[in-house]
Amino acid sequence: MSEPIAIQAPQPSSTGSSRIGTAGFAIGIAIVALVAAAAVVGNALVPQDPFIQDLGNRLKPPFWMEGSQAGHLLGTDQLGRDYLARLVYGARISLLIGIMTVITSGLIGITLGVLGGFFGGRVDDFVLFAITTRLSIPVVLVALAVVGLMGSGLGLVVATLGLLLWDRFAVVARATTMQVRNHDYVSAAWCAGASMPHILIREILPNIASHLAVVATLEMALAILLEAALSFLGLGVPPPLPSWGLMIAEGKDYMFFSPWVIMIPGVALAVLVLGINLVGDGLRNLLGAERLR
Amino acid sequence: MLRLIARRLAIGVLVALTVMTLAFLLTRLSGDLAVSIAGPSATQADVEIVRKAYGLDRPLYVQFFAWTGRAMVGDFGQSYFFKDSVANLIQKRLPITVTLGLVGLSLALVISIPLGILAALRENTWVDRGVTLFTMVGQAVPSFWLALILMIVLGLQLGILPISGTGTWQHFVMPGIVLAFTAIPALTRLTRSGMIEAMASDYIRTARAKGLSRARIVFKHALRNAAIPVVSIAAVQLGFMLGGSIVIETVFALHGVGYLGWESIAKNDFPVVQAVVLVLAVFYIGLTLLADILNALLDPRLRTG
Amino acid sequence: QKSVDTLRIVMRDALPNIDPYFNNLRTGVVMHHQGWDALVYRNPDTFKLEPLLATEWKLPDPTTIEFTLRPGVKFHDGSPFTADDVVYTINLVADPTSRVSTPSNYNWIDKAEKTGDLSLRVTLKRPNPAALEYFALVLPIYPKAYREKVGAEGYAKAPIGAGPYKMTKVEPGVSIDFERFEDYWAGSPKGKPAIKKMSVRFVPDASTEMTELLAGRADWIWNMNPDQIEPVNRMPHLQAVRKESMRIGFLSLDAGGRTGADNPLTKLKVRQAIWHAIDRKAIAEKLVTGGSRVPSAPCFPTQFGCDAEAAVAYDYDPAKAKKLLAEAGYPDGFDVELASYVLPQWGSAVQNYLHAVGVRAKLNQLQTAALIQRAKAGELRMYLGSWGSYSINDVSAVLPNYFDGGADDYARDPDVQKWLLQGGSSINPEARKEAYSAAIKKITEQAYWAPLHTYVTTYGHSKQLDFTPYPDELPRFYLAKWK
Amino acid sequence: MSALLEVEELQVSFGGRTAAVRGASFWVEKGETHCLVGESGCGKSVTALAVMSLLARGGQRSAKHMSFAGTDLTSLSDREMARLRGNRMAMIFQEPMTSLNPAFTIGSQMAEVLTRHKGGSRVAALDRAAELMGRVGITAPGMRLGQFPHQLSGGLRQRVMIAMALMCDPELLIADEPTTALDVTVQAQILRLLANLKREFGLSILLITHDLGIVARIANHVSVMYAGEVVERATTAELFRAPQHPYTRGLLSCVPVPGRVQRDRPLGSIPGVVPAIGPGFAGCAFRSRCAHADETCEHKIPRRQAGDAHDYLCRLEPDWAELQPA
Amino acid sequence: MTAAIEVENLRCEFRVHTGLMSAEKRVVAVDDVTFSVPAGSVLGIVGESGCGKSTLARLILGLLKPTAGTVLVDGKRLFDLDRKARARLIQPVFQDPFASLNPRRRIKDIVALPLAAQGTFSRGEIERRVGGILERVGLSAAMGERMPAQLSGGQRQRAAIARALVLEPRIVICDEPTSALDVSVQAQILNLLADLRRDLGLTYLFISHNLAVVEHVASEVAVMYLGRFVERNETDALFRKPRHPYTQALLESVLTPEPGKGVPDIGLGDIMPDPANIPPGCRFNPRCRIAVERCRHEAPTRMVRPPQGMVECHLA
Ligand SMILES: Nc1ncnc2c1ncn2[C@@H]1O[C@H](COP(=O)(O)OP(=O)(O)OP(=O)(O)O)[C@@H](O)[C@H]1O
Ligand SMILES: Nc1ncnc2c1ncn2[C@@H]1O[C@H](COP(=O)(O)OP(=O)(O)OP(=O)(O)O)[C@@H](O)[C@H]1O
Ligand SMILES: [Mg+2]
Ligand SMILES: [Mg+2]
Ligand code: NI
Repeated sequence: MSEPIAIQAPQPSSTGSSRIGTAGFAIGIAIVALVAAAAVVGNALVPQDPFIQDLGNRLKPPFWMEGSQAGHLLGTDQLGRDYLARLVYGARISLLIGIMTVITSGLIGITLGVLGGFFGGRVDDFVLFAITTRLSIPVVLVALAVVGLMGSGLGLVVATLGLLLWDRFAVVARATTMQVRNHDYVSAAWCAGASMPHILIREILPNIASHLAVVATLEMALAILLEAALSFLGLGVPPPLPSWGLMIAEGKDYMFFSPWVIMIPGVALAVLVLGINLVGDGLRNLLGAERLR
Repeated sequence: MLRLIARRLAIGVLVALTVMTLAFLLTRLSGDLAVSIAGPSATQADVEIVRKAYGLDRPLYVQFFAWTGRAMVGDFGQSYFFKDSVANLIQKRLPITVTLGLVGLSLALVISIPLGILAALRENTWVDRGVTLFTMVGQAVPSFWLALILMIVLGLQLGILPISGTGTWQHFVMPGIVLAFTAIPALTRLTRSGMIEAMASDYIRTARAKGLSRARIVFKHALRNAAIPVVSIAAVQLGFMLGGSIVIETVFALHGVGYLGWESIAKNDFPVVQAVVLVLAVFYIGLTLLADILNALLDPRLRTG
Repeated sequence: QKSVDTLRIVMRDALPNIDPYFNNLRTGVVMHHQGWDALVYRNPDTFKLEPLLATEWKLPDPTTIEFTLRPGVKFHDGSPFTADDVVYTINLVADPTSRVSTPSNYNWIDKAEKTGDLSLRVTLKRPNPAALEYFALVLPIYPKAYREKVGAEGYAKAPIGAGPYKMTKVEPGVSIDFERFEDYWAGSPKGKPAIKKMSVRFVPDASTEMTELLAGRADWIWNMNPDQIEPVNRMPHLQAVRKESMRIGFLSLDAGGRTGADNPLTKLKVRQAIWHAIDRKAIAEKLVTGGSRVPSAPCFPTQFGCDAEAAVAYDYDPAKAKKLLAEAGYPDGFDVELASYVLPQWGSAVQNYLHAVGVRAKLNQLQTAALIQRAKAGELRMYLGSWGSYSINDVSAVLPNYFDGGADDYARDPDVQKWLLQGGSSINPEARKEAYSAAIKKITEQAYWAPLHTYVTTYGHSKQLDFTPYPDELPRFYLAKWK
Repeated sequence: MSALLEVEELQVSFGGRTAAVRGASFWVEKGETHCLVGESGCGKSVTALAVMSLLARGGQRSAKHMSFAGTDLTSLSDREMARLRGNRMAMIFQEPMTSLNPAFTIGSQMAEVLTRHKGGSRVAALDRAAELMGRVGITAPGMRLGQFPHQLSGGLRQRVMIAMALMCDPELLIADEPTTALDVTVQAQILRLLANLKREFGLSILLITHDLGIVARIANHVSVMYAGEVVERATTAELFRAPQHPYTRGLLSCVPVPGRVQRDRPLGSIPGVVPAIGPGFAGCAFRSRCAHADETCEHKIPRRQAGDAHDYLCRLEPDWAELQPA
Repeated sequence: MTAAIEVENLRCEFRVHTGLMSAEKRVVAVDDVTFSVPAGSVLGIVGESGCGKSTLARLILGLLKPTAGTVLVDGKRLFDLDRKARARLIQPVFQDPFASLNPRRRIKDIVALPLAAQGTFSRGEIERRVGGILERVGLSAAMGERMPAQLSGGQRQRAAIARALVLEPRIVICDEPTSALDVSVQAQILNLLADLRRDLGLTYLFISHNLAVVEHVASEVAVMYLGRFVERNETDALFRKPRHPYTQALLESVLTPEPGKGVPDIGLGDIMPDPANIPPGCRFNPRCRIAVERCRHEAPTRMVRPPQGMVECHLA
């Protein structure tokens, strides 16, 4: 038997892990909040315009290096545009891509996964087939092809990633739904005469939501990285929009002699993704979804 | 058993067919293929010539069936850009990508399994935290960026590794490391959680109650069980690596299928794009099947009823 | 690498097919000049045409050329070079169904006929004053017997020519290995190569290519970002050089009103204001650098017919520009889109100068192909581009492209069209000169199409290498040697 | 006292927060079956694991005195303890389904106990395993040795566990609810087997259960646990004849006895649930559910003697039920 | 008098994959089960783990479609009714009080679900009824505001019972309602169920593997073995005089708290029943002490002796 000795709220498995977990979680939230703040109000605070070029002031190093210039905290890029302003503007693009992709892919994946997991049989066969097919499609290549064929643009990148990255949502939603479906409370709701939408939305969804939240953070991080990779290859966000991946791509010609042009956006990208992953990890610990990959 | 494998194969073929259809439709996204092939300086007459020459004047379904039919027997047509048969091209370039994938996977396994075990055994200590942080950072670092940094540090400043190309085994080290980095976080975490789960399991308690030595408990009893998912995921991971090596191949000038795909996209070389998508998909399907079989071999619960 | 007598070349534009007629890349032209010989040689210093595989040629009438071929020349496989090979090559590429990659280079040829073992006659569809330039630059000769034996595909994999280097290994799109052809005919103006082996590798990424050079794993690269010249020169083992090329940067203005009949650029004074507004000299000397010049006529100065005297000069004079604008009815300037595919910093420089006089240009950086498409569709009021004339030293390789009334013509001037037609269909140099001068005068007077600066090709190579660049953007490795 | 296993004032806590065992004392004589009974979560398993030094990470134990055959268990190193485990003291667990390693054959899992502690060849160890499997009533042991755990039913697995525990002829067998997960018919078989083994091998058994039926049938001595304490100790006969602690009495009245059920009358029951015991808790842990509790129960409770080997933890005098009927 | 539940020749099969390398198996979980439960009585079902008790319960609840056979609830064919109507007739109480309450909803809402699903009750009415039933099962109104995780197992099971009864159904299917609970709590729940039945005139199908518990609540008991009812009788009669050797073994293996009696030898051998591999003849024969040759080949027929008794054994 496994009844707890007393009535108490479920607690994390051991004290140590929860402390680390919460510290990471807090750091993650701080990072994401900071980037979000930068995305929303950053360009109002940074006096420079991310698009204005100043050929006289090209490739000025950031403030901690010799030869830096007062007005440009993080220096300037190869066209003399203020790097801080571009970085801050890039945050907006990254977050926008991350969030929109998660929304699109989440809608597709969760719908498919929940339906397949709940109804089983033919429906599930179809969902499984869709997942397998999706998994066997090489994402980067197809995303590149779509963007390459239809012309680059922010909206198209979001749509493409959203349509491609739903697999993990579907897999997790399906697996957890299958577990939850076998719980007696679902049977009980069925026996109580509850309608199908009620069962799916009120009984199943809330109980798989924690797992899905973790997936959402993973997918968001992945989408941001993928956009950066596409932009790096020149088929993502079109210039002069300062996507971080594009900033690295544009800066790599200068990386030998002005290394900060790739260091700054690279670190920013890594820190944001790290922050999102930390949030995901924290969620996983908090919600006890450790078994998820 | 044979029936099940046959069933899986049938599903695999079905998936491949679907991917084929999607790949075909994908390349029609741009609208009029003939206009793209003819290039920007072509006249309307040129476009018409191209349309005829490439058979693009036939109804879509005819083109589709013609292509599928030939693709089934390994004939993917002629590359517009390379003026060579696509099958030839892929055959020449696949070994590079596969080598890269295998190097990446081996590196990933060699690094992630010990790390995962270490973290699991020292759960919640600074070692574990360090490993977790490492995997998280590894997950967060964009691979193209890591590639550039490695190139500068290992190739340029230290000068210990060749920078690009495929001449020797050393050429595969840097791309292998970058590629491994894409798989290490997942594999490490999987090993770690598998080990933690195994170490907390009833049968490990039994093993301890039997008075076995710690090494035997960890490396025989726990690892064997923790390794089962890792090993089977590894095959699938390889599939992802093959599909995800485009950026790495581009940066390191490895002329593998990933780069071929990217080049073909840039050059509107549709027969190659279609074929590369299809080949990567088939690879992935084959590897998942392999993963299932591996899994069954490793896990006695799946091997016998 | 001097130690193993191998020149390691890294280039970005991968060559999918080394067969000279089945790729349309500059890399391809560069390669076939190492491995193949053409009938005619153009001296890179003087731009004079000299004998190569043909010892002499005659032009009995405007549409006929008769060649006499050099005896005793061998292809790489040892087979002798004869008129059959030349006839085969010319007839093959002139055939519109042969699917060569740049048909416009050959569509003026009608056919070639053998007139002897070492002589032939080529008939043209129409007179082409630059015909011999084409023979020199883009008409390498195939070995007939070998190519017919192995077929087009086989030939692309193991090509054979009669040039100073032979191809030892070809991996399409990946690498090409060359080795000195020991039986290369003596006395060729190309000379016998000093370096024994040459390996060409294609690395798509510019920064990877640069790393290879910096790490000493490549001996020669080109077309690097000009911003890197100075730091590369600071490296002890490297050298970066620049050579002005025939390519010129230009600003196209919609004088013909293709984007709208009432647009400001249709007004002469506005166009003149723009010519006056841009400090072209500063752009050439401060931004492009490396010896870049401002061409006064809309063509490269050495080109035949590029008559600088005939051109009207516009000095940098913002005040005058403002005045002209006011006179044209735009005292407050106007807004306009400025599309560009040239280096962004150049584009924004032009943008800045225009802003200074009140022309509020919005810079729109586009991919080359995308811009060209829009330009041909007549959608661009103002754009920045570049033109390399296929390295052909004759204005007929540049002016007709932008003033013949075709898709790229934003001037739509019937006079200019007429003069260009005259210059293009005559083979009398004087008559041609006259026609072109008239055209140049009208073009500059009307300020249709502003040449901004000449281009400068950048090369980076090992200090051990003695390499001379030439203005025709054709690196000649057979002339290079180790120091 | 010359008991085989002596445990005095055992305390176990997890991360300083939960006091799982709060001063439990009991002893197991040579050759007897001692039962530890109590409600779920009262600390039975933790006690057994503490004795075997098998507590999960984060569990801390301390004891005034804890010895096995004269050896002080609290001062043994991990290595020395490991040498004892599986060799002289063995343990079997509640969940036969998960207690065997799914990745190895029965044979290899059994053989390694013997080779680890006694050395010898694998073949000899397998022979011994086969022999013991026969002894615990497994037919065709040769075949079973080559099988994997998932191919065996729960009852068989529990028998394998028992056989494995016996590989080195231990002196003490600790069995933590060995039959809870099994069907009644199988339970009877396993218990019978344990009883027989005790007789044949002179084995001492510490049996943990929450089923008073089992206690009654096979125990010599019983310790009743409640919320981390041993609240009553007695010989089996004595306990069932004259239970003293109100909790023991309540427990006995809850159990429906087949054939003796009065269907129209409600079953006896103990109201409430086991309380959460934090650090610093004093007094009787049962007082919140006890009909006889008064304010003195909040203070330290005396341990009272009710006979030779019968004591209990309560303010009430022995035979209080007769003195003041509930 | 119409029976509350009438089951005829009910059969349920599952197809299961056990692994990639092994073929699909067919598990017969419920095999030709026929019985009826008169209104107001309690049928107890006992049997070993995996013998098909829960499957039978799910079939009767309409959670599973039978492979063959019919289920009549209150004289109506279950599958002819819509789920709202079914809900008013028959409700379940499940084994695991942790899994049977949605952890993300308040107790009040969980209990109110059957009412809300009917769609015919006003808010006030729902509130009133939920308050009433919570009180009836011994939970305070404050408990209604809590989440399931904040309740003990016994309290949760009370909440589950409240949910089952809030629509005032005629029949309640209890699938091992106390086997996850401790003895002391088990007694509380059993008493509650008995009270409710008496007060509300309910019919129970009561599943358990604990014979003593079944004896306490059931008026009639059926013994299940490998998907079949092997014996059925009035509770007293069955416990007094079991006729099937399996029933006998079951009864013998119950350990009453009587010191000194020792553990009985029931002699069933170590062959375990496997629903995927049912032996020919009498399905109990491999474990049967008294099996004869005939038992190995010939399945025994159902012998019904009035008034209620039924047994499937050649030798009974
Ligand atoms: N690893 C652990 N970490 C924290 N608390 C634990 C741990 N193991 C046990 N506990 C706590 O110790 C107390 C006693 O648990 P124990 O397992 O000994 O109970 P039990 O009497 O064996 O119950 P059951 O009959 O359910 O097996 C419980 O409150 C439990 O929550
Ligand atoms: N959904 C299912 N798919 C496949 N097999 C099933 C399914 N549900 C039950 N079974 C099988 O049917 C048989 C009967 O299961 P059931 O749950 O009815 O047994 P039970 O008597 O309730 O057992 P327990 O006492 O353990 O609850 C078992 O062998 C089980 O494995
Ligand atoms: Mg326990
Ligand atoms: Mg059940
Ligand atoms: Ni228990």
